[in-house]
Amino acid sequence: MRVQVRVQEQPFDAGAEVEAIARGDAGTGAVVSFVGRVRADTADAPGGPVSRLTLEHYPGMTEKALSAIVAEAQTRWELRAVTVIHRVGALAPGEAIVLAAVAGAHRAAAFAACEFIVDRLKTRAPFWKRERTAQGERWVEARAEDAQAAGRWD
Amino acid sequence: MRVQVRVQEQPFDAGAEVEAIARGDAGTGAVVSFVGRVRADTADAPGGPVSRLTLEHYPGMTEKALSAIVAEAQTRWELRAVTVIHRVGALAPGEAIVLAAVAGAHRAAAFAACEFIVDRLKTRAPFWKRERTAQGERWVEARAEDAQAAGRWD
Amino acid sequence: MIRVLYFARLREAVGTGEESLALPPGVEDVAGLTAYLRTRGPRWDEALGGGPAPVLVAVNQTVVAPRARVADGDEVAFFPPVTGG
Amino acid sequence: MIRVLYFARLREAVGTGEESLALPPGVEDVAGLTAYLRTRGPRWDEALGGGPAPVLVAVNQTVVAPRARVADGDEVAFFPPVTGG
Repeated sequence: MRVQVRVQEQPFDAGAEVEAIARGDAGTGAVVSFVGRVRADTADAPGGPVSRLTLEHYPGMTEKALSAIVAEAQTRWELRAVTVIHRVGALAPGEAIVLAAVAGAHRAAAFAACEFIVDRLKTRAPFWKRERTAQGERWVEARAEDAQAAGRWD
Repeated sequence: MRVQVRVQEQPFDAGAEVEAIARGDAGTGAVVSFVGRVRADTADAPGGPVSRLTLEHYPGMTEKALSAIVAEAQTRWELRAVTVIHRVGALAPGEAIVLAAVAGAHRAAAFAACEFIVDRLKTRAPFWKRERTAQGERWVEARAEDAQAAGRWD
Repeated sequence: MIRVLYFARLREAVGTGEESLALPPGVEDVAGLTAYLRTRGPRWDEALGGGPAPVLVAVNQTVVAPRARVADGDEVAFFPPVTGG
Repeated sequence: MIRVLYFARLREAVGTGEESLALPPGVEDVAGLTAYLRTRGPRWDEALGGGPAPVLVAVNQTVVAPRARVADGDEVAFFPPVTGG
């Protein structure tokens, strides 16, 4: 299986990654991808529209945690390729934060594995978001829904 | 909501569509996409490797059926944009047959809606596949798994 | 007159993709039209329901049940289960 | 010596991102190390477990339970629940 895990400050091209993940592999019948983006107009943002998001992470552990999540996905489903890219540093609204793309022979496995990877990443990979709004900066709180979503896979 | 439904003979650029679907929309937090591709090395192909796939459709009804599926997805989930593109005519192994991309504020709705659209498309949109192998051409049989997958949403 | 369309395997079996025909006397629904078409010969009979393969019918581009009405001016399509995506 | 790291809200609360320290006498596990660090003052006490916010601990880059052993040479990290993705 082809696995690509990257943590980077630079923007990435989600479209190019989706195009590339199964290139030349005539055994891939399904590619499912998830792109998480910085939302500005969050109705639930206490301080109003978000003007900037900063992502801190734990260098070293981050790559290890992401690779462990991908490895667990491989043991659960038949996959042909996985790409996970996560940005760190300062991001503007509309920018992509994370990409998880999964290629498989069939769609059911590709859908499940992609959602699994994203759910796990949100609760197990050491990233922390800080939002800037008109009222200043604050650390984003962990969401109970994310813990719940991740719990489905236990 | 921005809806784009296309049925075309020409290849499409799945990556470009994934990049474009939420461009300029700072309210999109999640983009989930599915790309279905022509597999050559299907273990279950009775006639050996597939060298060509030909897609017939019902012009007029096809677009109507796809639009109805997207409209139903909109009633079930909060979505910000949907793109569905399906090719017809002759395709080679490795080529993309279909793209379903969904943009939403949150990922749970985007994942569910994308899978719903693909499941429904596979059982309700009037497309028929014909495979060419070394043993000749044959119409692809409908799969019981597809009916089952679509039944989950009833 | 009604317009009748055939797709994929069915199109090949009956040897045509499209025809126009006057609604036969007494035919008021999909089941009646299907029964009429099946009398055209063994290939028609088998393709439209006498064989093992299931057949779907759309009236004016919406899939319907056998009891659905068919009226003058309608477009009726016969086809096998779909396999796109 | 052990290496101790603090991230995000915790890093800001204790005022440092990283330190090296000799494993204090009697400290053998994560719970013992946490208790020791909390004695450094009210800010440390609150940040590392005395406050309302949950704290996660990783030893050598794997999240562990309070009873996990800590030994000389280890890297121990304290951080809040993660919010990436």
